[in-house]
Order: sequence, then C-alpha cells, then structure tokens
Amino acid sequence: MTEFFHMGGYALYVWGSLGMTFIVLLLNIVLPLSQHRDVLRKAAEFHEWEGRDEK
Amino acid sequence: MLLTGTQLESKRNHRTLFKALNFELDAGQLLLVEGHNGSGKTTLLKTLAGLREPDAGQVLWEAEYRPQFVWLGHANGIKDDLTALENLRAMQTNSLPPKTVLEQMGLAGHGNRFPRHFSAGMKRRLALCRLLLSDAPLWILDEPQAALDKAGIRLFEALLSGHLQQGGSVVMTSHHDIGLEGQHIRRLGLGT
Amino acid sequence: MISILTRWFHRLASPVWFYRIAGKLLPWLWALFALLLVTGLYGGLVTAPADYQQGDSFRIIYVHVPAAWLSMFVYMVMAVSGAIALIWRIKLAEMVLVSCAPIGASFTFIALVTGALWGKPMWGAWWVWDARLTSELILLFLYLGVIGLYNAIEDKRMASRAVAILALVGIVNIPIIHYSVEWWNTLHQGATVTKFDKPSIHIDMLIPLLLMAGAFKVFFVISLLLRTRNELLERELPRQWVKQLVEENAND
Amino acid sequence: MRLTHAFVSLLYRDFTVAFRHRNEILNPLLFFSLVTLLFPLGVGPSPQLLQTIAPGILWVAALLAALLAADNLFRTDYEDGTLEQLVLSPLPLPLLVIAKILAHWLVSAVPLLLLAPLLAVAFGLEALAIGVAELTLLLGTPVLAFVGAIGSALTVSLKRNGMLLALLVLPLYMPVLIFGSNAVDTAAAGLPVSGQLYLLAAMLVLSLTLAPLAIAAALKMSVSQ
Repeated sequence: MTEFFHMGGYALYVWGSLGMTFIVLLLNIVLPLSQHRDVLRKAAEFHEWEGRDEK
Repeated sequence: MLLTGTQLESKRNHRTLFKALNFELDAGQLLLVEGHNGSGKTTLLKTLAGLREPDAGQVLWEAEYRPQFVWLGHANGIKDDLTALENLRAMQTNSLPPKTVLEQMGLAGHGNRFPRHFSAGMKRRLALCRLLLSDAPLWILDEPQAALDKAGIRLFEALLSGHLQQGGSVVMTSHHDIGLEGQHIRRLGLGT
Repeated sequence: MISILTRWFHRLASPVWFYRIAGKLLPWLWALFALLLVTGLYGGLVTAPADYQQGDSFRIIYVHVPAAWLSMFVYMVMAVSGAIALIWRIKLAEMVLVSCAPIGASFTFIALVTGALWGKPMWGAWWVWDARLTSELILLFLYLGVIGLYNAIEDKRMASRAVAILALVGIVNIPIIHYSVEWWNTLHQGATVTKFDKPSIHIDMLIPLLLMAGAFKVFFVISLLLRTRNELLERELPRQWVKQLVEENAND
Repeated sequence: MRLTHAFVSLLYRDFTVAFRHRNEILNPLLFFSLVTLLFPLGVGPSPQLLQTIAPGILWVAALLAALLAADNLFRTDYEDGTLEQLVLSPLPLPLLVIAKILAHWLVSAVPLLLLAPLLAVAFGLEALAIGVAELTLLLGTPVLAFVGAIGSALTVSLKRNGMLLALLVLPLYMPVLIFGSNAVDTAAAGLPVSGQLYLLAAMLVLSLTLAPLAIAAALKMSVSQ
C-alpha cells in the first residue's frame, strides 16, 4: 500500500495536485450552499417584514 | 393616441421605481410627470426615449415605432470646449440659422464664447436651443427649467405653447408649475 | 414539434419550474459524479501503467487535462448564454452566464496549478512558458475580467448585459489569443524544449481520462445549478413563489 | 449623404475639442517616452541587451499609452450628456463610434508614431527595424484603440474603474503585442516579416468590423444606467 502512496517518488506532486483540485471543487460546492442559506434567510426576513406591513 | 403606456414597471435590483403604470398622450398635449426625488421620473423618461427597457409592460406608439423626438436630460448635452455656435451646429437637425436661435433664447452675442464660461442658466438656455433646432414632433424633457431664471422660464413656456399649438407633444418632468392653460396638460404622479 | 420546443423553452424561462427541476436533478447528478469520479480515479491512479518516461508523475494529467478542457468548455457555455441573454432577453440565461464565471475561473486555476506541479518534476521549473499554460493563464484573466465587471455594476440586469457583451468579445478573442500564443511559443522554441502534449495515450490510460473529464463536466453542472438557483432567489426575492419556498423551508 | 455628413462633422468636432486641449495630447507621448526610459535604467545600458529588448519595450509602452488614452475616450461625453445624444441619434451608432475612435486614434496614436523612431534610435535599432516598427504600430495602434474603446464603453458609467479597464483590455491586447514586437525582432535579424504584418492587418480588419458593434451595445448599456 505504501508503494501506492509513494507514487514512484512523485507523491508530493501527484497528491498535491489531487488535494488542491478537491479543495477548489469543495469550495465550489460549499460557497454556493452557504450563499443559498444566506439568500433564504434574507428572503425570510423580507417576507416576514412584508407580512407585517400587510396586516 | 400618439403614445400609450400599459402596465409599465421598472426596478433597480429589488427597489421598484414604478409599477402597473398606465397613461396616454395625444398630439398637441403635454404629459407632466410629477413625484418626489427618486420616484423614478428620470427612469420613466429614459424608458419612453428607449434609453432603457422596462422590466414589465410596454410603450405603444401610434405609428408602431417611436417617432423622431428631442431628448433633454439632466446633463445639457453641450461641449464646454466648443463655442456656443459650434454646439448648436452639432445638435442641429433642421435648417434654422443657429444665430437667430441663439438670439431667440436670449444668448445673442455669446455665439463665439465657450459654454465653460457660461452661468448654469445660460448653459441650460443653450441646451434648450436643441428644441428649436429640430422639427421632431415629440419632446422628452427631464426638468428642462432647472437653473433657469424667471425670464428663462417664461421663454421656455413660450416655446412649449408654440410647440403644442403646432400639434407637437411633450413629456416632461418638473418641480415648478407650468404656466399653461390646463386643457393641454395631463398629469402623471409617481411614487405616491 | 416546434410548439413543444417553444413551450419548453418558455417554461425553462419560468423561475419556479427551473428551481424545482434543479432540486430534483441534483441528487442524480451527485450520484453520477461520484460514480465517474471513483472509477476515473481508480483507473488513473491504480490500473493505468506508469508512463515509461515520466513515471507516476504523469498521473497528474487525470486532473490537469480535464480541468483545462472544462475551463474552455465553461467559457463557451458562458458566451452562448450571453448571446441568448442579449438576443432574447431571457433572465435565466443571464443567471447562467453569471454563475459560469467563478466555476470557469476555478477550473482554469486548477489547470494552472496542476500544470505547474506536473512541470516541476519533469523540467525542474514551477512555471514553464509553454503555449498551453500561457493561454490558460490569459484565460484566467479573461474570467477575472468577467467577474470584476459583474461586481462593479450595481444594477444586476445592466451588469448581466455588460458581462454578456464582454463574454462575446472574449469568445471571439480566445482563438486569436490561443493561436498567437501557440505561434509565439514555437517561435521562441529554442529557449526550452517543452513537449507538453499528452504522452502517447495507451488505451487503459485514456479510459480514466475520459471518465475524469465526464466527472468534471457533471460537477460543473452541479455547481452551475447551485449557483444559478442562488442567483434566481436573489433576483426573485420579493416574488410570491420565494415566499412559499421560505415557508416550506421554515417548517421542514 | 446625411450619414457621411454626420460622420465627417462628428470627426471634425472631436478633433477640434481635442485640439482645444492641446496639452492633453502630449500626455500619451510623455507617458510613452517615460515608460521606455525606465527600461534602460532597470536593465542597464548595455547596447546589445537594449537592442534585443527594444521592440518589446516600444510595444509594451505603446500598449500602456493606448490603455491610458482609452479611459477618457467616452468619459467626458458621458458626463456632459453628449454621449446620450449620440446614442439617441437616428444614425447607426456603430458608424458614429468609428468616427469617434478614428478622431481619438489620430490625436493619441499618430503623434506616438512620430515619436517612436526617435526612441528606437536611442535603443540602437537600425533603419530597417525602425521602419518595420513604424509599420506594425501603424497597423496595431488602431486595434488597440478599438479594443480599448470596448473596455472604456463597458466601464464609462462606473466611478473608479482604472484597474478594471486594464483587466478587461490587456488580455485582448496580447495578440497585437506578440505579432507587433516579434515583427520588429525578425526585421532586426534581417528576416522577412510579411507574415506578421498580414496578421496585424487581419486583426485591424476584424476590430474595424466587429468592435463597433460591441462598443455600440456597451454604450447603450452604460447610458441606460
């Protein structure tokens, strides 16, 4: 198994590339999801405020 | 009907400037758009002039497309580095001699001077010359009387009634009252 | 046939329909992405034989090449949705256009960094003025330009029109930039011999590469759907359907 | 007929406005010569080195001067309201835009063409290379003007947009830089440069035909703010 991780001496470069790639991919999921939560919260405030106006 | 606006709506991001706006304007009439600052007056005029698209609704023209019109915005549309006469030649679309137009607007003798040295009122008068230098039937004016003195306002109102009598029509915004007999004027309140 | 098409086209433009469809599609897309990723990585890192010249460092292509392909593909998607937004004024196209830019920039960044990490063991230099890498770097600036312009204009509808114009200007320039850099590189070939094209692709090297390219494309769709949904909610905030959505969300 | 009349009068008008600001015409020139002056101070005065990097320096300086000039191409018109009037004119906006950019090019780039040979001599380029440099600048600077105008039209309504304009426009300037400076390099080595010149000419034709459409659309967007 350690042979696999060794990557023929290029472990740093191969795992470095893979690691960096997945961090960027993760960002492209986590950021939109947290924005999604923020927008929903903003919408809730807007409509809740709006609701009070109509009553 | 020269112009009918149906269910017009315009927004800037979430702020709705106006919504479900209906109005009409016929030849020989003046549509006075009133409202407090920020009520979307300029946006409405820009929509009529085609500078901006409405978010909903539409503007219908009698001849399916927008007729020739003169636009006067907040900015005067004149170059500080061209002499008054050069500016007039730039805005001209009919064949009236610019010198007489200058005199008509009370700017006689300033022909070869640069607007840079003019007072705000004189600059506005120079900008208003655009109305005389075009035969377009429709005028779209955004606060044309801004910075005008009393004599200037009287001069401008004379232009208005002359244009309306010839069957021309005007859409304008203003904070001053218009000294014309009521029958030509339609009023449209925004931001109520 | 046409009536179905136009009806579908207009329904696509209705926000509620899009929001619901996106919600339904996402789980399936996640499954597909996971499948493609696992098989691609397994193929690329385990079964594919090491390259006779570069040894195991060649395995970086399983991330570098799909990212580079995708960075170009995303720009094209951006330009097409820009054209649709400009010509037919479809709001949804504006939102797709705007959501594409950050994703495209991310994949261009991945391609650049993995390119440097691949270049280091082979030529001993972190950055090599190779034609492909240089074009990729310029592409990154094109994306940053799009993102910069969009954030600089407050009125989002105007910002989308400006970005649509810029994306179309960009798509016309990308081939010009690519071939002039390619030409510029061959011209100064004397400096460093950079043979960057893919090593001779052996069949069981190629399969994982295509799988990874597929995985990245599916990922692009997932991230695009998520971002477009946010843009949709942002723009349609005062609308009634967003109100119901918020209520639904509140009780579950 | 009305179109050519409007085209010529717009060209003449922009020309007179520019000439009334004579000192402003010098700005791109001063900037161009100052930037080229920086390089010898930075890399050292050795003639061989300067001779080899001279084409690159001249072209990078010309690029930056064009970028600087592009910023105020529409800005004054936007502020004094003449841009609105131009957009509302019944005549086709792309053609009027070409008149404006032609006037801008005559005022900002042509003086540069006159100054470039002097600086090239200071860098030790021979006559042939200088001649080719002139030719590439003649073909390239209009492309820089048109592409710069696209960026300028997109950002004219923004308050502070200096860096954004550079970010939008510099990547699109790169192909011109590549072929322009390389043509001078090859000419200095005595090799034929027709290939590069044809490509520059092709870029000129492309920007002359496509850029005005993008500029007109961008101006309509900026004016509607």
